[in-house]
Amino acid sequence: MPMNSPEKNGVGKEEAFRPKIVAFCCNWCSYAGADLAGTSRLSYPAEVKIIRVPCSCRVNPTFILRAFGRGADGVILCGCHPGDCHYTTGNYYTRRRMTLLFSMLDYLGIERERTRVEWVSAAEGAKFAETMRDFVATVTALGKNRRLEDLRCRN
Amino acid sequence: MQKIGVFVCHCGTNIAGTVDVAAVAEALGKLPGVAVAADYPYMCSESGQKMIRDAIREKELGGVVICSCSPRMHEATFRKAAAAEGLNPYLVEIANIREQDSWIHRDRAEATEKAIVLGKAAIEKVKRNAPLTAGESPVVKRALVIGGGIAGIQTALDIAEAGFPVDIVEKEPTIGGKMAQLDKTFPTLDCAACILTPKMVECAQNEKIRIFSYSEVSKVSGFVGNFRVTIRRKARYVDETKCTGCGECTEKCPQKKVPNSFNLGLDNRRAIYIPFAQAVPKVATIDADWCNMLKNGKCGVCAKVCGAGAIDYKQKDTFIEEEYGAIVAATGFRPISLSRYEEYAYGLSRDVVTSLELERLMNAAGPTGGTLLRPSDGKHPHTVVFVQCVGSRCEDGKGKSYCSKICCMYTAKHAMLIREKYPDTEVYVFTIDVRTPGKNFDEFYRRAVEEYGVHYIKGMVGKVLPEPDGSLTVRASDLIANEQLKLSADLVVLAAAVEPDPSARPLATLLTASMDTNDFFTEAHPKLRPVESPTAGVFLSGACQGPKDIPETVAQAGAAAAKVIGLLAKDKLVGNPCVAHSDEMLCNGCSSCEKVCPYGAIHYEEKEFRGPNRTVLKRRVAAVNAAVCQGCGACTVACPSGAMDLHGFSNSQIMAEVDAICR
Amino acid sequence: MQELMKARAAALLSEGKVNRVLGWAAGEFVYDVTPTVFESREELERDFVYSPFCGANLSKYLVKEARKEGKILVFLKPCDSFSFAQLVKEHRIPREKVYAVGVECYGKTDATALRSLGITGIVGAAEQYGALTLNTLNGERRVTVAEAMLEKCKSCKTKEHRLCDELLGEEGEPVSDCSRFEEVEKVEAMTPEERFAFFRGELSRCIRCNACRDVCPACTCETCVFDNPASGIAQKAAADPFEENLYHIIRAFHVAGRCTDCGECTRVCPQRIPLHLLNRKFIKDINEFYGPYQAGDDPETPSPLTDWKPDDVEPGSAVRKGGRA
Amino acid sequence: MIPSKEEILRISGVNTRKCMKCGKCSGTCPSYEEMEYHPHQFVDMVEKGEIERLAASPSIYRCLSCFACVERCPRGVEPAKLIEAVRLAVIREQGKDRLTPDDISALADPDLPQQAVVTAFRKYRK
Repeated sequence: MPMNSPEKNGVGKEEAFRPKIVAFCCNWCSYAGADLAGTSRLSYPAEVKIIRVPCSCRVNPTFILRAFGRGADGVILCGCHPGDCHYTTGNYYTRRRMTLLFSMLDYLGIERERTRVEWVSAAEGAKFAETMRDFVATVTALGKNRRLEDLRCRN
Repeated sequence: MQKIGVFVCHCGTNIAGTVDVAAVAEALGKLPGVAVAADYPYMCSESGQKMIRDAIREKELGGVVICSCSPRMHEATFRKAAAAEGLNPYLVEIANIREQDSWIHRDRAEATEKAIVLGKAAIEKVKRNAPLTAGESPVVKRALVIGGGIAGIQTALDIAEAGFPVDIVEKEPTIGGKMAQLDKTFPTLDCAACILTPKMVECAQNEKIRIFSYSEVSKVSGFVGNFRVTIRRKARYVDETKCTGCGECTEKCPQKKVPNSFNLGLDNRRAIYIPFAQAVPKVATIDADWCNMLKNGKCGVCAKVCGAGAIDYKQKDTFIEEEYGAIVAATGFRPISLSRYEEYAYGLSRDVVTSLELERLMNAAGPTGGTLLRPSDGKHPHTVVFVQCVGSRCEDGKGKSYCSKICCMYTAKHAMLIREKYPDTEVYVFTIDVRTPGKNFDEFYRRAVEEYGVHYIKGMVGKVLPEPDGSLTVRASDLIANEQLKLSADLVVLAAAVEPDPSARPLATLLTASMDTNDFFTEAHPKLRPVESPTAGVFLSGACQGPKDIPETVAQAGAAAAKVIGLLAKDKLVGNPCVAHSDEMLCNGCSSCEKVCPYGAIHYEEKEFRGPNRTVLKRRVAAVNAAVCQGCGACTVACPSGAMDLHGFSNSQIMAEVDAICR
Repeated sequence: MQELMKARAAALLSEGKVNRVLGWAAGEFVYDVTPTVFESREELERDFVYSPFCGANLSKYLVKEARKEGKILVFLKPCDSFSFAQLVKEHRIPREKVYAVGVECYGKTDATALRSLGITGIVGAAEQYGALTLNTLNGERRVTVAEAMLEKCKSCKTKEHRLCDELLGEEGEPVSDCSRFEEVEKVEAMTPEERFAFFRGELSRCIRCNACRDVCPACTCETCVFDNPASGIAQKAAADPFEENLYHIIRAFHVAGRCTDCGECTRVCPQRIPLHLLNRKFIKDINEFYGPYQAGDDPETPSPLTDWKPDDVEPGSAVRKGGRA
Repeated sequence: MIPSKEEILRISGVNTRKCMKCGKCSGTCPSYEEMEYHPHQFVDMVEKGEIERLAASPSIYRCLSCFACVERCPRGVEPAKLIEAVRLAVIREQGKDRLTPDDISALADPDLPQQAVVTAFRKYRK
């Protein structure tokens, strides 16, 4: 079967496509920002599922690749703003690691819009919700992630 | 298989209003390993907690998942409940189905589905949780303050006041620091010595405080609560216990040509000296670079005149080792060297001085006895020009990019004092901006202008030219008048930028405390933890953290003391058990983790391992000090071999969560 | 050169300065050269070679060898010496256990490339002044070294050594016109679809033999994450198609900031996958984002991934800058 | 054609936004009295895009290119390079040479170092 046949990638049933989004949030800023979005009743799509990590620097590129491998359509990583890290320097390392990882994914031809790093402080509930809405919309528009699953598909 | 209990909270209608809690409990109850799944209106209530505790006991649960509000809200509550029933508190996980689900979604089916996924992820995580016990370490109830300026003095006094012993290590022969050199203080104009020296005396008399003057910290090991510090007591060739501070030796010493460092070289002192009259400890010190006896064995006058027999030419550096629970860095600042600012003729003319030198020239105990005289000819200056921002706010590679903060105010003070004492003297101040945020600061500056008639000119001095007649030609711009001014001045005072004392950098290395690019100590959090270093147990006091005036320094010194007291008041430190740990079988010893650790919590050990054929292999492996680690996890990703993992947020736990969400 | 090296090795052995020599040994075929530890003058005399086919980087073997009793002599080509220096920097090799001798190198030969030039049945090879003389069963053939160079030598970055105790032959200079990023730039210039297709074509050939990892001087982990069941990503054979991709990205990421661009991965890949394109992409990104960095260049400069600046580029804008598509 | 602000910034390589308006450049300028617009004003006017006024002012020929302002600027702004850029932009225009060979004999006096003439010639004509 040709890979891009409509039946397979679900074109025509676009409204039925609900992406799976994994959001890694640091405990001190972004997770609290997500909580604030909740407390302020700022809605964002239910497709986003948050995993709490102590610091964005805890996120191993493996986790992101794993998520894609297991069928995630988008992965977003949120941490404190550079300079505001609870652990002083954690997010600076995150920034370098993710810069290189995302650049590599882009290099391999994987849609760069599926990965994102966003700095969200504990006070930015509105930004958190807005970011998630935007990210879900972007990933939804891209459709199902197949590039990371199908790279070795021979036909 | 581990038995897991799942408890779904209604939170009244907060959750149950949007999430079908019964359906969530039912769905999660069917998952492998789940022994019990229930829902309840308020899980955090007494009866809700009892429900959890009963289930733990009756079903012998090995893990608990609570689907409720944010863990930031009630994680501690539920952990405590589990612990009360003998279940390790770290076998409790929270699925946040309120803030991150029911409160943000309106579609009931969607919200219920998400709650189930979040519950699943928490169940998969808790299955991989390990029971964790927070490590405990005793606290040595003694503090070390490094630096004996006003910051160190205040911190030490406050700590001692709370009943804890404190040691002050000061590299100079006396405590007092920069403040001891000042004349008056802004904005009240009371004399620095009058308010500082009582504090110095208090330090000396307080039995909780020991002063190690003329000493330096040479080695630091250990961690918060348990530092082991080696202090080098430099040889001062005078027995501190015998010296009475009578000063007989300092009068009789024949070596009279030693530049007086306390007066910034504006006059001379003897080779044996007491820096100033109110020095603490009031003990003489021999300057080995100048003492004839020490240099070539020809003199010995001081030993002859000393009635107490305190002189000891054979004294050597001694080392003492002491344990401390907390360390305070109070290393202070100094003015930058102006040797690279040739345009201001500093070093070319003796009548171009720094502000700190002016303090000495105006101080009653200074080289001129408090009368303002030109260093070159000892005459009264009739025109004094102040130049602001010399080396501050500079990106020319010669100065500092930051604002030194104190110069605007002390210059206003100097200008005012000169105008008050010598009304016939014209005072010009060249400024870029006048920065006066602080209580009564702007009023003070305005008084200088309005009451004392100091001429403030917006513009910078471009060049100072020493003239053959001894005067100084100052070329400057007056930006408001759009003119270039040429003034003939008798004295030019440069407000040199301040920089951290050079002893701070090696100290930071000893303490594994981080510094910024300007060598100021970094705070644990710039807003919320301004007096703590990221390195646990190390606190910051005064200008070593950034430029500060006296009130600010004293405030910060007190704040640092409060933090130290809070630490020392504890008998034991209970650590955060969610710390990194290294699997030494996997560790390569490559140092990647060590380099990213902001706390210096990782060190390396040579360990013996069993090699093939009964051989013993020595390998370098990382070890984490759980008392110092704060659990950020930076090391876990830096580690290429996966040897480094984080308790409570392990690789397998996070990946299980990822799997549960994605599948 | 070979005789010079042999003599020097024998001398150091007999002086007792070292008790073993890590070098290359002749194999069944002249182009089949194997890294070997020699323990005696006799072994050296019999097997030691330094021929145009000595492309293998010996530095990685030192991790295990340097743990043994006594000091070991190693011969390092310029590119190998960077790997050695990097391993010393990472404390993987105790410097005092190794006597490093730098040897000159003007590019090593790829037997496969010779074959594609129609040169087979090689029984002997000699290199002089950039010319390669090959004795074959069908007579003598001559090519230039450049014509049949190993992939990694085509983009040689320097002929200068690092961290050696002595040098045999002449010390070279950095290659001023090194264009090692050209291939990466070519891929970057493609559209995402083309890039995806390109890498699918390349990486799908991977048979997970692990040769790239096993030869890589940056991959010296005591236990590789791919061999550790606890890591969650361990497996020899791919469980699903994505695994190949995962393996190569993770491998490239793990050596990012530590890879010296020695090119061994590509040299040993039995499927001829240009694996260096991944590592070199990271190197290029690091150079562009964080300033020029060469792993193994000096012992002090922190690796870019264990360092940071407050104004580092943001991941989003970085990709836009690097991707160009 | 008077070049745009961007053009001047590009030619000079100066970032006028770094200026903190301290006036040290003008405080140090030996040619200050000769100038209609002073070094700090140059920076400010370029920043505001008032290139035309600058180009028309004789001030651009009064600058000695002594680079004292460049040397002393605490922020590394380099005002002299801006002046140089504007002057260049002007004399590059057709027929706008400031100095022609015919002018020289009138200027030359025995005390004037020959180097000054050569320098002026290089600075003031295309």
